[in-house]
Amino acid sequence: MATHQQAKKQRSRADWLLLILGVVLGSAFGFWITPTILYAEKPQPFQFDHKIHLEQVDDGCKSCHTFREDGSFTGIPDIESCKECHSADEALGEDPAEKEFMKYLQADQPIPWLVYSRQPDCVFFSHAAHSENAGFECSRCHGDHGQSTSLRPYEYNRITGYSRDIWGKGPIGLSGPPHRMKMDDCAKCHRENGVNGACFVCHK
Amino acid sequence: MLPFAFEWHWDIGHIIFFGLFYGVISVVFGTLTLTILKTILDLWDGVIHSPDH
Amino acid sequence: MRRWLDDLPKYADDSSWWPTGTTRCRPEVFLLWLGLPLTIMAYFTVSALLVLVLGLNQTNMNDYFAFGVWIVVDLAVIALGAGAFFTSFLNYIVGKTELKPIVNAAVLIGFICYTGAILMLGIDIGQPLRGWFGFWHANVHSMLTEVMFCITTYAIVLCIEILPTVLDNRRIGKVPEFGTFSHNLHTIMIVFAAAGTFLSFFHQGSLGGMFGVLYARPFAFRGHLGIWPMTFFLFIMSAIAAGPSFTTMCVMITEKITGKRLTTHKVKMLMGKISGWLLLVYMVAKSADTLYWAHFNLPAAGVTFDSMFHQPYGIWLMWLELGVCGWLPALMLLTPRVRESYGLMFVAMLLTCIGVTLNRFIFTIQTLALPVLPFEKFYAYLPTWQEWGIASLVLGHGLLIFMLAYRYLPLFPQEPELNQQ
Amino acid sequence: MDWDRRTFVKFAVGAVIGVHASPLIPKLMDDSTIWTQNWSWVPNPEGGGVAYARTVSPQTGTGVLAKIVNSRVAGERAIRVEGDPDHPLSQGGVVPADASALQLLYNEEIRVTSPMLRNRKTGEVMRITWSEALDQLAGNLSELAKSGKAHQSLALAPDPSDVTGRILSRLMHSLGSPNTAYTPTPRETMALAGVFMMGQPFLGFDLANANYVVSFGTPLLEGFGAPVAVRQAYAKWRGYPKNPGTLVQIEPRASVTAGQADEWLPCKAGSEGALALAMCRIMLEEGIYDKSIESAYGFDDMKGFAGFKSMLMKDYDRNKIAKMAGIPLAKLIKITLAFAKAERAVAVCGPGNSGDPGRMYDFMAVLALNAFKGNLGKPGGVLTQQPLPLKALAGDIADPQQPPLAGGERPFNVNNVNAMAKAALAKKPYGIKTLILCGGNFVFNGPQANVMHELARKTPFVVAITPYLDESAAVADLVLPSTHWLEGWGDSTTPYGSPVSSYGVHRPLVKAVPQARDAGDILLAVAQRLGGKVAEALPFKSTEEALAKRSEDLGDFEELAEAGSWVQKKAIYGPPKFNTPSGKLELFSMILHDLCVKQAGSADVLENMLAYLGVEGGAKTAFLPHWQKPAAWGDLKGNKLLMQAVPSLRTTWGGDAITPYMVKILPDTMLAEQDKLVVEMNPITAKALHLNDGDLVQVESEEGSLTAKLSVYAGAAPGMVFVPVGLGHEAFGFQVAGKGMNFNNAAGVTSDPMSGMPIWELTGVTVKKARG
Amino acid sequence: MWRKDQVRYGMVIDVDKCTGCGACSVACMSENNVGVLHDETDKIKSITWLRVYQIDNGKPFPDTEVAFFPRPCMHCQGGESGTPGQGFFQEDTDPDAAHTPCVSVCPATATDYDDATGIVSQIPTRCIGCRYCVAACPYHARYFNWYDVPWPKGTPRALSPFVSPRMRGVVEKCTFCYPRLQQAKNKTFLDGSEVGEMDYQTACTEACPSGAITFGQLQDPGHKVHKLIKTDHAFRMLEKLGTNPKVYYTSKRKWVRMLADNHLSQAKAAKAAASGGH
Repeated sequence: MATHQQAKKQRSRADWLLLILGVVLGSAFGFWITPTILYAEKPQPFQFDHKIHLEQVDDGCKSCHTFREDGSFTGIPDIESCKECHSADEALGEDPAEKEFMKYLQADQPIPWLVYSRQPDCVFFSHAAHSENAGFECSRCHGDHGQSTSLRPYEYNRITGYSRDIWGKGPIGLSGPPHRMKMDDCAKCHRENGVNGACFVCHK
Repeated sequence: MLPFAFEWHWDIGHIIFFGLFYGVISVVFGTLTLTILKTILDLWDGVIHSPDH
Repeated sequence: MRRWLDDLPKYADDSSWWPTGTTRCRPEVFLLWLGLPLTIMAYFTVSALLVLVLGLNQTNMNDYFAFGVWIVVDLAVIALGAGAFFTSFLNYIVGKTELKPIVNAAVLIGFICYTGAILMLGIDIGQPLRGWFGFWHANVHSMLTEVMFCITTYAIVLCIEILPTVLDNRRIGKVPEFGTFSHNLHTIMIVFAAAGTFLSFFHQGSLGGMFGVLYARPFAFRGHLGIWPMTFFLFIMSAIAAGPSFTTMCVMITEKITGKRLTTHKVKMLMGKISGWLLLVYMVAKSADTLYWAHFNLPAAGVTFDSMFHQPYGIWLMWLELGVCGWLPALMLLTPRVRESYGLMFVAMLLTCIGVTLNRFIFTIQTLALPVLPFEKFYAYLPTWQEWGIASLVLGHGLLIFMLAYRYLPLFPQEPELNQQ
Repeated sequence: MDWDRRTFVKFAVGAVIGVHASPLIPKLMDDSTIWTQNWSWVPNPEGGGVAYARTVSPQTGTGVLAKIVNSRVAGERAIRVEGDPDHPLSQGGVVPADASALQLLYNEEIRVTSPMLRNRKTGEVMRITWSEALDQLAGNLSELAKSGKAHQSLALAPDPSDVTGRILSRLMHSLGSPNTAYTPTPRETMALAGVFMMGQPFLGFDLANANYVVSFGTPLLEGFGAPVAVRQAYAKWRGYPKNPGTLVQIEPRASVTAGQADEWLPCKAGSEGALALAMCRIMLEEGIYDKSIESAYGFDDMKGFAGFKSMLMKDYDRNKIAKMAGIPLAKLIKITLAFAKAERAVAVCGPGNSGDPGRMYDFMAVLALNAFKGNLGKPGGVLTQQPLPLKALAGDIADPQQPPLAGGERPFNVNNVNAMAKAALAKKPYGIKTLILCGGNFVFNGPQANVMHELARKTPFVVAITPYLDESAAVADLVLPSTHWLEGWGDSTTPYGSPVSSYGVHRPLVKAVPQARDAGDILLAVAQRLGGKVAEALPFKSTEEALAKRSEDLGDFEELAEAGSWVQKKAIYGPPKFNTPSGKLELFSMILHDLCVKQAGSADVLENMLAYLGVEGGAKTAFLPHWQKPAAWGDLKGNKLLMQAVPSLRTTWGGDAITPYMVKILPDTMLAEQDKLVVEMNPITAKALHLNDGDLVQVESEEGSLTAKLSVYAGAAPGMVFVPVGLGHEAFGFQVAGKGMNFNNAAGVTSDPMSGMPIWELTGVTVKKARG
Repeated sequence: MWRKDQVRYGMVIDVDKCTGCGACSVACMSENNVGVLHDETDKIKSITWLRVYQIDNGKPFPDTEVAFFPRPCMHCQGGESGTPGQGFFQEDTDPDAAHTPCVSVCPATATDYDDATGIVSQIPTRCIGCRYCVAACPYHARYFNWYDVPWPKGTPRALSPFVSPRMRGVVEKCTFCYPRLQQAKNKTFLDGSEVGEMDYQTACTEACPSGAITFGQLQDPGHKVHKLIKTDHAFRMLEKLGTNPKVYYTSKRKWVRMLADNHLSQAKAAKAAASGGH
């Protein structure tokens, strides 16, 4: 039933090491290529310094990122809000970004900001529920974005079109807010706080 | 499918269903892995079988 | 160039791959035969592309007939493929080693049926790319979840079960890794047979449960035993009754086409007997269930037995299923003289298989055709050519796999012995 | 170590396992799945702040709220039209046409996006600038005027009472053309009947306060008057545990109204007026009528003329009429008694099911019945509306010298677009050179669509001022994009039948087509270009300015525009003021009599004239409320059937086209098998004609024919065929075009006896199996 | 009938007031971004979250009567326990356990029964399109997207940002305008008020010109629906099946009430009894 050959045996053992080498190299390749082929970068229209702005206002983030009367959240302020401090006639500083900004101001055009934390269309997210009702700090989900002095490039997934901030920076997509804003992260917090877990609470 | 998925509840339904599922999966893949390992060991030791014998 | 052409017969000569001690037709004849499944597969491919690219509007399914011919075929082939698990169960676990000569074929047919069904289900769902949600975000209360988990897992088990037969090919088996692996698998096969039996048992049942739990559909809804509706058990019983019949039928058809004897008639008779007894038990249960349904379930829903049948899905379908394709083959298969006759046994087995297919058709299509709202209309359903194309996948890929397997794999251990000249 | 095939295979297998151990495969799988959740071809509407703006839909005169989203990037857009809870005619309710108006507003495939010039020979369409377009139109009109042929132009608009209608009429008049016509409405018929009997043109029904309502063929629930208000009144008649109000419907088909009514009297189509008079007679005989009617002018015999009472006693025997109308006498008596005894009963007349303006003598008969009940000016009865305090746009304009195309032979002015079109086609008294289609899509809505189409085809220069690439735009040489009512300025006046008067102003809320201009603005710009008398007659820069002038007496214009509407505060209860020569209610109309006599000149001629006007029975009854046999009854020879339309709020009557959502919710008893019109017939009639349910049939009238699928319906009167109206557009995009056929292509339009209004309630048709 | 301590949103539709105009249906579609296909006459492929069925009493001329059944999703709670012979479905012994026909069958948890509102959800982005729920629903309230919606150029501008448009290959259905509840709640978070009865009304309820639809919390005695469902003219569709729906109808007409459920077996039994008497 069994045959026994020394040469064959020798070769066989070396072969198995090769298989393991294959596993290691294949896996390394996979880890390296995943973010490279999946994500692309887009520049923001111009630079923006959250920190400087935050220092100028009284009411923190809510000075510009306001709620409407009906409880909905404005998100990124419109150009009218900018005009409350900035004038179309005269720049306030010397920053080249401001020159760019002046163009929009003068043309009265909305600035095509790319939103890092833009959730898919099927998501209903109530800022009022989180920041007003539950009293969360903005930074709980958005991190120290408000303290940043410049805007990092906006990365998006080539296949899905969503911002990379949603799936997370790491190659295997673990972690949680502010580094990741997936459904699992919403669910985790909801579950911990005993919030109703029905689908419609977060989906529309 | 995994306990940290949103839909997971530690209720009797999940425990039975996934208990059985993971049980079967473990048995099947466990046995398969064992067989593969045994084959590798057999070959390492030079024990070779072929169907015609 | 010239030499290459001259050498062609040498290249094409695949006789060293044939199972030991058997002969097969010439390669060019075989190629000709392959044309049939390949044509069917081409038809399938065109249909599948249309459905995947343009959507399910390519079918005649609609919000009434949410399930169509695909589900019917899925349910039917899964029932008919039950021969695999039940023969393995009898062979490996009960220890009925008389079935050994047919178990390889049974497993292969199971493999064909299950892989075909899974492929078709992948096309049937509206968002195939999201199919894995059924696993990842599983709802454990859904019978369909159970079906998805069990079918997939069982398909894996079937792959493992079929593996030794593939590795036992005369040439492949000579590779020391494969030969040894195959040998080791053989020795542990009982574990896989047990796992397969467990999984099959549950998904055959949950396929029945899928309809039996539809409590807002009086035609399908059945009373419960534990957490399972009666259809759960009825589907298991009908599947294990029809499975052996279907396996034997396939073997018989192969014998007729190849002109070779592949198993002894005794093995077939045993399969027939098993099928017959199981069918009898099933028919008793099914008849009792039907009576209970007609007398208790339906009146509770405010409907009557007569109101369940509209042409073209008239009451004739029920008589055909229960009588001609139910009781009749059961009694036939239990008659030794019928089993002794090659032709009569074939007819009885064919009726059995038709019966179980009809049962799946009735549960799928007729359930949906019946309006539950009193003021709703009754609709009928006819599949489009695209739907037929995809439904024919099982036939195409089944033929292809079976032809290749028959040619190259030692499916029938008795063949060399029975065909010695 | 040797590298052979087997070693390489092992390495490759290892690599495959390795790749699978990395996140690559699951990530690709996950992302391809997320891709299916964010397909680029599925729209992704941008959010923003929500605001509501009040306005009034000119289609229904009902107040609505436009829900407007202001997105940071996409800007303002309307996402919904809802009912206005604060508008008395809406109270939050809305009809399908208004609720889906945005589907027409925003559909760039069906909107006219810039002025266009069409080459008639080649069919080629050229986009031109506004200034070129206005020059074209002004040039054409001024040429006509210069050559003394100003009268050879005809302008059509949907509404004579709205600002666009007023501007158009002034433009044409000052240019020298007497030919302006409008979509005929029951408001005009009611005004005639009201003036002749009460000296009051603005009458309405206090449905909300009535508890017994008898409707004479009026499709109350299918889109009558202000449809939302009528429904709210209807809802008041329904309650728990007993219905506070009773609805009696008299009509030949188990329509929505008849099917929902407490009593349905399936009368022979066209006999409704006779039934109203038979009810008067029963009340008279039973002595259960309001005694003050006895003092009405013409109740008793007068010198030379028989009175109303004598006429009733002579012609309206209960047995005879019940038999003629095909109604069981007992039921008629039961209804009459209940009507007479009810606390607040009202009899309603109005447009027929086919949407025509109604028969004037029927209206008079119903008014007489209401007078017999004594409900004039009472809660739940017939009320006079406060006339809308609107100002004329400017001083009077001298009448053009030439007589109008049609209607000049009548004793009073009448708006008969069909007669005008036919006269123009026959060149009697003259043909036309220029046709201005200012909204209303007359080429589709007709009333006789094929006549309008022929007229457009034969007129040398056709202008369509329309928001849509509709059937009228398709035949026009010059197409000018006007605004949708959510985009521009305009107004609307009291809907038919309303107990209180109302005025609605709509203003630009959103912009869907940047090039579109208000129809009024277009006409004003043309007037400016024409200069002289015309420019003087229209001293406004914009429709907005004209509206401000028009509504001066309604308070601050900006407030009015913001509020969207002005509605008469309180209904006028109390004895009505009769502005008749006798100062009383006139059952014998002296106004009508005098007008006729004046026109005729002598008694002999009077009889001839009445005969010419189609009034049967001559002067003996011509000035009394009486019943005229419908002209279509005369057609019923052989196996002819009477065709009547099936109106529905899921389709439209004139005005804007049916919207995609309305098409979507059409039942398969109106539209089937993707594009087939469905007509209804009683099973007995179908059997007699050897037709089966589902057959494809040909419905043929003298005017045209329809191919349709037959639906056998037990609720349809025998001897008739019922055809949905408002379907069969050739324009309006893939969701609307080509679905069904246009009822108005087969409707036979005749002139109402005496009033001369176009009517098309009933048409004699043959129905046979369609070949093929 | 409904536990006092559980919020259960429900609807009462007065069939006698309904005039079948379709305003509710259209308002629903414009609220929820429902599309229009090339052919909408094929009703079994056409998506109408709120479909208005026209029914008649089946009598010949001139006794024909007509009524309309607007049919949204019934938001069944299911699990209404019955005794053998009376109820059809007797699975749950716990009367509060939700056993919605469509929810329990979904393999991918794309639909659930919200215990805080009693509303049955449907999440199209989770749906794999197996259509098992469509088969499970006896009211035909669930619709599959057989086609990608062909939005004519420009019309996406009229889409509501509060409801996500669906892609082909998924199931959708009436949500009782849940996003409206979300908007109403948003406001309460800011001003600390409560969501009142009139703060959360569905699009169909608002649009109905004859006020035939009433919406509110079934269990709350202060809400109109609570009183309406107690009248003896109130009924639900297919009550015998034990789906325990939260949409009620009222009608004074007996034939309308009869048409809401199957009574064939009783009719047959009555006939048998009648003929047996002779």
